This record gives sequence, C-alpha cells and structure tokens, in this order.
Amino acid sequence: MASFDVMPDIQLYQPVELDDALSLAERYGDGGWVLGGGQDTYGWLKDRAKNPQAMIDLSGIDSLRGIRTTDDGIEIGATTTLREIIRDERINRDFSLLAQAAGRVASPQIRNVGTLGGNLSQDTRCWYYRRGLACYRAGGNLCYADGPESMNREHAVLGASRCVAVSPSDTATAMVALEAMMVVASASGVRSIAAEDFFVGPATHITQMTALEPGEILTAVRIPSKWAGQRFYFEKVADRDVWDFALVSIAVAMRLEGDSIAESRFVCGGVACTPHRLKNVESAARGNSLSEASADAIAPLASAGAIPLNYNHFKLPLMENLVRRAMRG
Amino acid sequence: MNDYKLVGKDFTPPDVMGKVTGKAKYAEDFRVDGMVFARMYTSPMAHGKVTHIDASAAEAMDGVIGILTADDVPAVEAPNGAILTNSPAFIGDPILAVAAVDEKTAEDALAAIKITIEPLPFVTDPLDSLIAGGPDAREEGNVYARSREGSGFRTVKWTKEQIDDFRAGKEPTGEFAAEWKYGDLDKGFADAKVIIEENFVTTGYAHMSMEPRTAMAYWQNGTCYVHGSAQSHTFWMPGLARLLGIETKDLVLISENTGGGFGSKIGAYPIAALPGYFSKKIGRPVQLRVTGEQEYYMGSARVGFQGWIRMGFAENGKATATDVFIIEDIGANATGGDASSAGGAISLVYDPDAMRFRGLPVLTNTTPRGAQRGPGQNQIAAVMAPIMDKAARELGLDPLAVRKINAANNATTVYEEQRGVTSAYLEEALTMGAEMFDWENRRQQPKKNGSKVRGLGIGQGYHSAGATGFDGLIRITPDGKLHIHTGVGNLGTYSFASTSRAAAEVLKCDWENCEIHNGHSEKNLPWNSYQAGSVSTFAHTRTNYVAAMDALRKMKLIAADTMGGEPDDYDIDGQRVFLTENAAQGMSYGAIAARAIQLGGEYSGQTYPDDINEITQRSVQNLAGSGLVGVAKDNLPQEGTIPGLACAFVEIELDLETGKYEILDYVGIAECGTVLFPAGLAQQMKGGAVWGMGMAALERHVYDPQYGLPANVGYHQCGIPTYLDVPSVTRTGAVDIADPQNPFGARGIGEPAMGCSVAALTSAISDALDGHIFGRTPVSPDMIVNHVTGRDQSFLPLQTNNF
Amino acid sequence: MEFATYRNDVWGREVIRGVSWDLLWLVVVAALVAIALHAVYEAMRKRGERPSSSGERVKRHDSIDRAYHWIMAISMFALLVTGVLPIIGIEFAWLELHWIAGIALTVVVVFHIIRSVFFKSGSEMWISGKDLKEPIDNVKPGKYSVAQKGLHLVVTVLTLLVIASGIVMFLQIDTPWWQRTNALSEAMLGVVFFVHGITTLALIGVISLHIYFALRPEKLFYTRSMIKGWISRDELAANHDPQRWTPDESS
Amino acid sequence: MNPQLSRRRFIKAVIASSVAAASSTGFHSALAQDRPRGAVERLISLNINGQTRRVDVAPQEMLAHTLRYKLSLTGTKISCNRGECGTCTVLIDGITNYSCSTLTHSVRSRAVQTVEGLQAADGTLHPVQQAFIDELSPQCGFCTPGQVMSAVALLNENPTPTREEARQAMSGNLCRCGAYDHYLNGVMRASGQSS
Repeated sequence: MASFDVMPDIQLYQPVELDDALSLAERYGDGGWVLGGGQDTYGWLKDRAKNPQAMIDLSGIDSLRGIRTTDDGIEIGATTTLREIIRDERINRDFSLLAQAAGRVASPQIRNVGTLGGNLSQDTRCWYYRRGLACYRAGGNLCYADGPESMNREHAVLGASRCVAVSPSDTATAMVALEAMMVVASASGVRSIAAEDFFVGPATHITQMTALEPGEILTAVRIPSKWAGQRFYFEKVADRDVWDFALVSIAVAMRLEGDSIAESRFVCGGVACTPHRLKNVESAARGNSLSEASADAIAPLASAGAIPLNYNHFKLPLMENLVRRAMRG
Repeated sequence: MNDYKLVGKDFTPPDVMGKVTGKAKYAEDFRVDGMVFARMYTSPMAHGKVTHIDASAAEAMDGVIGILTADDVPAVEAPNGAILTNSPAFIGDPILAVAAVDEKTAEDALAAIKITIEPLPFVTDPLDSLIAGGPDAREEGNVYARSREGSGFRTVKWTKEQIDDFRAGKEPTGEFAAEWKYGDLDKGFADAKVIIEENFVTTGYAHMSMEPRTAMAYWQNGTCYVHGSAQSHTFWMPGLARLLGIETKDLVLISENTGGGFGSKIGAYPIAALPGYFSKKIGRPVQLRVTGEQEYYMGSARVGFQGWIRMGFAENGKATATDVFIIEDIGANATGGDASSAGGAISLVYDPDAMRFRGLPVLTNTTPRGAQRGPGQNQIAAVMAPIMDKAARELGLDPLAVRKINAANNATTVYEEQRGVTSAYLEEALTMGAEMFDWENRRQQPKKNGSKVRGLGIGQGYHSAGATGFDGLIRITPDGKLHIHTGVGNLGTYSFASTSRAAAEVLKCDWENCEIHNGHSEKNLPWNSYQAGSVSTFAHTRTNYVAAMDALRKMKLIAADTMGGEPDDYDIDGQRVFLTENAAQGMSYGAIAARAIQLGGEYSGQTYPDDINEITQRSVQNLAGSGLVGVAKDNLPQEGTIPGLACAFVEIELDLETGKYEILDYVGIAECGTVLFPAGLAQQMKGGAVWGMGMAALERHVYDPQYGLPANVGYHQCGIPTYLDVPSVTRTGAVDIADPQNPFGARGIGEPAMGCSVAALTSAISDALDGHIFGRTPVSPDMIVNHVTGRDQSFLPLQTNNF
Repeated sequence: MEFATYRNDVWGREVIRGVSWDLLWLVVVAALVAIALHAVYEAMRKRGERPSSSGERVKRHDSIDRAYHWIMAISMFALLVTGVLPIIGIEFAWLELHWIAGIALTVVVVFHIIRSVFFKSGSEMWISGKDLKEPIDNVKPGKYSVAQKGLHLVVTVLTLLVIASGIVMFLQIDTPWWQRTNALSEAMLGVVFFVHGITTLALIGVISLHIYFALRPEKLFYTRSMIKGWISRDELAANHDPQRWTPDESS
Repeated sequence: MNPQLSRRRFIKAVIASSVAAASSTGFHSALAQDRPRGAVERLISLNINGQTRRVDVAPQEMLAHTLRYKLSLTGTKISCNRGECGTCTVLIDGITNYSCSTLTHSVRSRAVQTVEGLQAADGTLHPVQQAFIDELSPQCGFCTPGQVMSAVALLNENPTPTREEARQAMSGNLCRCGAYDHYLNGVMRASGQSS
C-alpha cells in the first residue's frame, strides 16, 4: 500500500447553473463526485481511496448560495459557507443553535470554505474506513471496527447494523432539532426530505450517510420558523477544542410555556450513524421545568437502548450528562 | 549579576526574518535542474517478507524515471532500520521508491506496482509479546537489549500469572534485561513512614514535526549534495556519509532550516540517504517529499512505558528508597533506551537514599521509536508527580514541601555511580515558582463549583544538559568582521545563534559586526554536538569560548609582535587590541586580521591543533589565509552530570460531566544556570509546556491489535495540541544562577521544559479527582468520565497503544 | 462476464468479495427462456384426455410433509426477497428478517432430514437406475418421477449449501446471542459469500422452474396434492406405475 | 448576463471539452500526458499577490501545488497536505484558505495572497511580520507563513482584536513547537496593543 497525497487525474466541472450540474450528476451517476467546499473530498481523492471519474464543483453556482427568508422561516443554499452562517444576523437571532453548531465545525479555514451542504453530507470518520479499507461501508463484507479487539472509542453505541460508524456532522444534529427540510434536486425533479429522514443508517443504506442517490444534489435547507427564537442548547465534547469531531454532541431545541417545557427536540451526535433523537427524553421532558431536579430525573433516559463496543461505553454517561446540562436552568 | 554585553540579552536571530517572509528555505523548497520527484511504497503489513515485486507496469509509464528497491541499497542487520527493506517490521516500513517527472506520475506508478508480502506474526503491545505463547515482533526474538557490554536479541516470556500480577499492580517477578542499584534498598524501605506502590503506563506517540523528513540529493564529480531536514548539522555528517557509503569529505549537507525535530532528526536517519542512492542510480537529482502519513510511519515516536514503582518516604517527606521496573516499547527497530534514563532522572530529581532500577526493552511492530523531548525523563516525570502528591497527602504535608525536601541541589548524586552534579537549584526554582503562582493562596481557594472542580499541580523536569569535547571555529577578516562558524543545527531553538554570541562576548564584538556561518557544509563548519539532549547551550558556549580565547591569544601575540611588549600587556575592546596602559596604542581587529594573514601559520589557520575533528580540520584548511583563525577543541574541565532542571505550577478546572479540563494558569520556571537568551528561553519553556499538555491529555499511539493497523497517522488523529487546547498565556521565569562549569554559567533547558509541564498536569488531574491516580498518559475525557461515574475503564490495566 | 467480484483485504491483498450479482439477470433470463421453450413444446405436443380428479382418492402427501413443504417454501421466499431486493436497489432493514427466516428454514430442513432418514423410507426419493430408464423406454414412475427426484436432489444440495454458508455468515455479525469476531480469514469469508451468492442464484433458477411446473395444467394435480394431500385413482393410473408405488387407499 | 458569468461559462465549456480527451483513457489516465503540454484549456490566469500569472493547471490541481511547483512560491508550505495543519494557509479574496485543499481552478479571477506578497515594494515588512520578529514568535518556522497569513486576515477584518479573538482566529494553524503564546503576542503587538 503506497501512501498517496497528490490529486490523481480526475475531470473537473465547474458549472455556474444548477441544471448543468444536475445533468452532469445524472450523466456520471456513481462516477460523479459532487462537492462544495471540497473539504471532505480531496483527502479521499488524494488517498485514491475513492476514485470517481469527475468532480462536479457546485461552488460557482450562485443560486445555491445565500440565506433567504421564506414565508415560513429561512432557506439556506447548500453552498452557503459555514462562515456565512456563523456570521448571519438572522440565524444568530432566530436559530442560534445552528450558528453555535457551525461554529464548532473543524477549523476557521475549513469553515471559511466548507459549505452547509458539504458539512451535512460529509462521510463518516471511522478510521478504518478512512484508511481506505474495503469494509461494509466501502462495499466489502465485514466491519473492521467491530471486532473483539477493534479500536472503536469513537464509534456507535446506537443504531449500528454491521457497520458501527457514526455521523460526524455538527450541523446535522442542529438540523434535526430544528426540523429542517432538505431540498434535493435531480434531473428528474425536486423532492424535499425531512432532516430526520435525510440521514440514513447502515441497516438500510450501509454505503451511504444520506438519502442522496447518485445524480441527486442537495440544493438547500429550509428551516421552519417553528423553533425560531426558542430556547436552544448545543454542546460538543471532543478531544481537541478545535479541529476535531465530537465524541458526543447534543443539540436541543425547547419551547417553554411559562417555565415548563411544552415541546422539545433532543438530538445527539457522535453516538449513531445518524443524528440520534432522544425521543424518550423528549416525552419525559414535556411538562417539566428546567431544574437540577428534572435534569437528574430525565438524564438517565438518554442512553436507553445503547449497546457499547469495546472502547466507547463512556458515551453512555456522557450522553446523560449532556442531557443533564441541557435540562438545567 | 554579571556584566555581559551579549550573554543574557535579547537579540534577533538572523534566521527569523526568513521565517516570517517565507524566504527561509527548507529541504523541499530547493529545486535544481533536471530534478525528479520520488515517492515511496511503504509496508501495508505490520510484519512480513516481500516475496515478489512486479513493477513492470510502472516502469512502462510515461514520465517514470526509475525505481529503487532494497536491492539497490545496503542491507541492514535487524533490528536496525533500513533505507529500504524486504523484511518490513512495521506498517509504513519503506519497501521501494519510484522517481518520476512529477509527484502525480510517481504516485500513478506506485499504484501500478504489485508487491507480494508474506505475512509474519506481529504484536503491538509489549505485554502481548511477553506473555507465554505471545507473538514476537521479530523472528530473532522479542527483546533487544543494547548495552556497553554488547547488544543482542533475546526471547523473554513471562507466565500468564506473572503478567496478571503485573497488571494487578504487584511487583513484577518476570525476567528483565537491565538492572542497576545504589544504597541499601531494604533499609530505605524500612526507614520509610509511608510506602507508595503504583503501576503505570505512558503510551508512546509520534513526533509529527511540521516538516516531513524530505530530502533532495544530487552528485557532482564524486561529491554528494544532500538537502536534508536535519536537527543537528555537522553531527549528521559521519552518519549520513556512512549511510551513503562515502567519506565525510565527499558529502555536502545543506540544512539551513529544519521544520522541527524534537529528537526525531538528531542524527542522519536512513531515509535521508534514499535520494542519494536514487540519484546515483538514475543520474538525476532526486527529491523525496515524505507524505504526512509517511512522516508518522518513519518520523519516529516516543518510547512507551509499562512499569511498576515502589517508593518510600520518611516522615518529613524525604525519599528513602525507590524500586522501579520499566518495560519499554521500543518499536520494531529497538530504538529508545528511555527506561534507564527514567531511572537516572528519579535518582537526580528526587534523590532517594537507595534505589534499584530494572528494565526490559520489548520489541513491537509499531513505528520506530526514538529520542523524543526528554526521552525517559519526561515519561517518568508524568508518573512521579501524582506519587509525590500521594506521599504528601499520606504524610499530611504540603506537596510543595515534599518536592522541596527532595529537590536536586549541589549535593545531589546521580545514577548507579552516584556521581555529583555541576550545580542544581531546584529548590530555588520551586520557591520562585510558588511565589509567581501564589501557591499558598491558591491552595486555600474552594475546589468545587457546580460540575467543575479545580486542581492544582506541581511538576518537575530534568534532562542532562551538556556535552563536551567538540570544536569551536571563528575567524576575523581584514574588514574587521567576526565570523562565527557553527555546526549547530537549526531546528528552531536559535541555539546556533545564541551560542555563537559567546565568541562575540569574549572578543567584545558588537553583534552587528558578527556574521554566523551555518547550515551548509561548504560554509566551513566545525565539528559540533547534536542539537538534542538540551546540550547545545552548554556545549557550544564552551566551544565558541575556547575558539574565541584562541583568537584572543593570537591577537595579543600579533599585537606584541607588531607593537612590542608582551602579549599580556594588551587588552581588547571596541574591536581593537591595545596596550593596557595606553589605549591609544593599538590595532583594529581588521589590521590584526591582515597581519595574521601575512604571518600565516597558526594565526591564519595554516596550522591548527591536532586534537580537532577531521571535519573541523577541513574547514580550517579551506579558511586558511582568509583572516585570523581561532580554532580549538573544548578541553575545558568538566565533571559530574550537567542538569537542566525546571518546575511548573498549574491550575486546571476539570468538568466532571464532560471529562474535559481547562488550564487556568501555568507557571514554568527554568533552572538552567545563567540565562543566555531570555526570549529564546521563554520560547523553549512555553513550547515545552505545550508538549507536556499534549502528552498529558491528547497524544498517544493507537493500534488495532488484530490487524496491527495504526489509527492515528495524521495531525488530527495524533491529537497535536492546538491554540485552543493550551492556555492563551503561559508564564515563565528563570532562577539564573551561574553554573561553575560553563564559562558563562549556562546550561540547557529544552527537555525539562516539557517534563515539568506534563508532570504538573498529571498532578493537577489527580488533585482535581481527590487524589485518584490514573497511572497513565494521556488522560483523555473518556477516562475521566468513566472514573467519575464509577465505570470500569475500557482498556486492561497496563494495556498500551490503545485509546 | 465475471462470476465473482474482488476487493483488497486489510493488508491490500486481493481477495474474493462474493458472487457477481450481474449473474442475477442472467439467471432470470435463462429461467424465463427455459420456461418459454418448454411451454411451447408442451403446447405443440398431442396428448390424450386428462385424467379426472373425481372418483376414488389415494393419499400422496401426509399433512406433516405438506406443512413442511409450505413452511420451507415461505421461509425460502422470505430469504430470497430480503436477500435479493436490497441488492437490486430496493433498500430496507433486511438483515434481521433475513436471518430470522434463515433460522426457520434451517429448523424445518433439519426436521425434514431427521424425519425422512429415520421415520420414512428415505429410499422413495433415491434415484435408481430404473428411474433413469423411465424417459427412454417410457415406463411410468413410482411415487416420484425422475424429474421430481432430480429437482428434489438439486434443491436439497443447494439448500444445504446456502444454509451452511448462511450459518457461517450468521456467525460473522452481531446477534442477540454473540458478538462478531472477525476470526474468519478475509479470503475464506469471501469464499463463503461467494457460495451463498451462487447457490442463491441457482435456487432462484431452480425454484422458478419448480413453480412453473407446479402451475402447468397437466401437473396441477400434484400441486393440489401438496395442498390437500390426495390424488385421484385416475391421476394415479395415468401418471404412476402401481407396481412401483402403491399408496395406502385411505385418504 | 454579467461578464464574469459569461467568462466562467466559457471556461466551463473548455474544461468540459477536455473530457473527450480524458474519458477515452479512463479516470486513472494522465491528462497531462494525453494532451500537448500547455493545452489551451489548462492555461489560465491567476491573480497572485496583485500580479497576473499565466499558468498551466491540471483540472485536479491544488493551489498549494501550483504555488510551490509551478510558480516557485515556496513560502507556502505543505505539511499534512490534508487541511489538518495550516502551514499552507493563503488568503483568497482576503479570507484564509488551506491552499492544499483548494482547487487552483476555483481561484481563477480571485485575488490570491501568499506570504511573499506581504512585504512592501521598498522591503518594509508587514506589521504582522515585524511583530512576529519582535516577539520572537517563530521557532522552527515551518508553520510561520501560515500563522502570518491567518494573523493578517484577522487584522484586516478586526484591527484591534482581543487576545481571545486572536486565539480563535489563529486556531486553524498548528504549531508543533508550541509557539502559540508568542504568536499571540505577535498578533497583539501588530495590532498596536501591548501584548
């Protein structure tokens, strides 16, 4: 195995119109690699771990960029950079949860070019998979991360099925919490998918992280005004405080009536192959106030159903602790 | 205080300008006509034998110039690392290289090469190899002991019971390879009021210098020109020449700047010779840019420890006895030797009345190990700090008091031989640090605040910090300029410049009037020490001192010869030599230099002392007749260990719910004799602090034991500390008491600067967790969360190279 | 066309990954063609009156055997659906359904083996020399025609193979009873995947033929007998040699 | 239609036209070898440090590669070549980018600034460079050009950042020597605030 780090020959397209991009995506299908900022692209290609025929660079398509107000909330173009999101006044006012999450992504330089669409559709960080091994996720017939001696501290405690990789995206948790809709276009039309269904697990799609099929392009994300200006909580626990992926993260949106929780969405990152909704926490939280007492009462529900691997049972108490912190006044 | 003009004063080293403008050239910034680019194929297998290489497809490609295999380079005897090998012993062991017109073509060629490797048993954790029936990392054995008496392979196995007892914290009873002791151990423990017994792990981790070990080479009428990434300069020459199979006179090494070394580039490493062989084979200049991943593989790593220690303390906290047993993970190339150094560090820093060290170096199929900033001393510093705290707690003493009563001082004796030290003032350092840190007051502050708890820690670091016997070479030219030739490498400590100022100090030269020649063998450099082991400051203030004294002697002789009187009637200042009684009567340095050229002989380097190294001799020969030459070998008296010492005080705020902690304050105090270059010292103390923070919290090897795969081959996975993982401000100070055995009283500091930091942090973490001792570095958030919530850790006791 | 697909193992060596699923289309097409040809041939062939199903009945299949046949058929069908649909792009959480059905199939097959070996004259399904002569000097068969015996033999072999490889694969995943071990060498794992895949393809072919024959008008009475258990005297006389098979009257 | 768009339309067209040449030989084929060197569709103009440079750029080429291997601007360093270290940081339209992870073709008609472009014509150093010298910020210096560029971008946008703001803004640049403290001192000094 050679260690590569130079981009191999690969065709590049830089369309400036979405329809051009869509026809290219359709034409190349599996062989086409759609990219925005490219920050989760070049490593794969340099390693020659993935070998698409062509890169379809969306960053030149103006219609995919920018934050627009819709009749029900906002629409964020897929190639809007994280930098733009972090600095957007409206998002900071109404959906600070997203701004916070985006602010914890990777490093400043990566946020400067990394796009929302890219961050949402990025591939898992399982180090075995990233090494280019032909595991289930890479179309193989085994999982290296789930052996009796596998080093899987960062891997899944929930929703694993053969593959035990986790979703690395910080903004994905926020999107699920905010009940965002993903707008997906293809040559044959446009469909929109609830964020919760956009992220898919190995039980159904072992080689994909999202519901995007070859030929499809995520064009925008719509965030309904439902949660605008509500109470949010975001926290990401990682080894390093910048430039790292979550061991466990949590994104919470709550609507309070008086001082009791009328409705809430608790979503954990880094624990499953998709952003993981803590539905039992949500239902238990309903009617509770934010207090030490309710925090202690509800936190233990967070890790229900979790099945730890060799090195990651710490994620259970960590999930509970993050819920506890979100439930505090 | 001294009245030096340059020593102890800040200045702008000549290479800083190039660094901030991007003009500073590192190995891979050089381009020469006809240069081609090489890429390496490294072993995908932790241990195996290459049985077949099919490079036909690659060779047929356009733009591919050539292929270099193990058959083209000298074979090396196991366990030593080879330039290229057919018997890879770790993932990433270089097997072949391809040269092409550009890097992409070279990689296309690599992708087309088919290599068949027959797998052999491998192991990634020393204890897995040590246990009966466990695999050996090498066919020759699983232990390789290096010693003066002779080095060799052995196969050492412990019974399962012995391994289990060791894991359980009991004294190891298995076979060991090295032992030394002093004093009466039994009496020592008998005298002890409390005895602390702990086992410990310090996981090895990669150096990951910012500049991968790129090298470029070409041949010109028999001389090999190598642009390398060298931590030391002239010290590299003999090793690199040996690797290339040539004499040092036929080697030109260019290494003006080096993007970090930290011990991984001390001497010439095998891969630095690859372009030389490749260039010879294909007749074109070859540049090998090592990828980041390959830098992880062959950039070497810190030796890991799995050990056990028993330590006795008297009622007043004095260490009465220490018994330590260390298994060291020496990787596949049997490099390291950290364990005995760790024992030596204990004997110096805590100076127990009696001590025994036992060690066993075990081979694993992991990346080659090498000296890494405080090799041995810093691992044990991390282990010792919480033990000192525990002793203090059990004796009801202030942890600071326990450290002070054991602190190294001028009476301290070291190692088996119990030799003395040149000087040591660790207690003064502790006092100074405690004041700056406001230790007393901070201890009174409340500890807990919600889920957050504060922890205070004290750490001590040590490394022997000096070497002797190297050469100094300076020159004064008729234009009156002082030329200081130095073979000190430039790895970013600025020691090549700060030690050069010693010569200017002796000759009372304005710094503006001095020129440093370094980084290129054709600049006629003297034989100098390695830039490691914190030795440069001590060693090269001495070499430049003796060279300057030689020049001074010659100048006075010339003055007396020209102006009459005795040499001793003359004095110097303002770059003039003049009569002490009548300053008006004298000669400028320029005039003296011109005269020296006329006189010839030793004055201008036609003759020179015969005890200087051949490299220095050649340089003097080249310089002969160009001015007044001062050249000498450092034969100044030196006895005893030369300690570089440091201590650190840290306050952390640890969040019990996330396992993360923030470093609220850090104070590091250097005890390195006279401060030579204050800004440079601050840099070393702060950089060392960051390294300690990385070792304490983040950095470790992770290997999948089933497949032998490394998990962390990049900066992100290696957990290199970032701006946000270390405090925004780190405070430093220095004791600044002159050492009697250096003409300027200076000693080195680079390594202790890190040891005190990692120790202070393990101490602070233990303090925050009510004295819990993890006995392991790094301590990661998952470990803390598991401990706080009363869960088992995921790893076996003493397991290493794991998360 | 490739029969197998390949991948690199953990150390970059090429190992077999499994069967090439392109073969699936080949198998489907081949089966349809065979069916079509046979249908045309049968259509052109002259044949006399079809025996009446009315009148006296004789027993052909015990209820327990019928139950066995249909349970096996259902689990086999479930296995094919859960195993093949995801491969042709219809994605759903198939894995647990698949191994649960696999367990069902394994249980009934084991039951059937035990029953036919120890409690029935296993011989009734053995293919003897006589059987082989049936087509040539067209003698009427005993209880089962050589074709039926042949089909049974093929299905038996394929089923045993698919079960055996399936069990090995089952051991390679996490289940409520054990955790995966990755103990099997990657090369061997690929072979197991290949066997499972290729036998699956063969079963698809054979079963589609079986279903086709079961639905042929002149053979429909066999299907009825597999549901209701009986055939009529007429049918018996028309299709079987009473010398070689004398079913017990009572039904 | 605005001129920029039409120009990009044109460039897209020519890039697309190169597919014919490439696709026939499969995606591992070497475009560079398939077509005559300097083939027109690869010869593009880059605005580097205020100068227009014509350069032959492969479709998949990374900016760091173009700078170092084609334009001899070796001040921009390559270390991890993965966007994990920051030594290759350059400014594109004033914003910090990892040039090892930026397609050269995506910076056509955008202003690229590298460490070589900071010094004034008369050789005067950029305040950040001067401050880094005065504070002895670099150690080995390999990460320094990247640190300089991040600091320059910060001060362009926020001339008087707090130390914490500086720390956040610089956090995409690793320094293995651990000179962070001195770099921050340098940023504060360059911003005219005592460090």
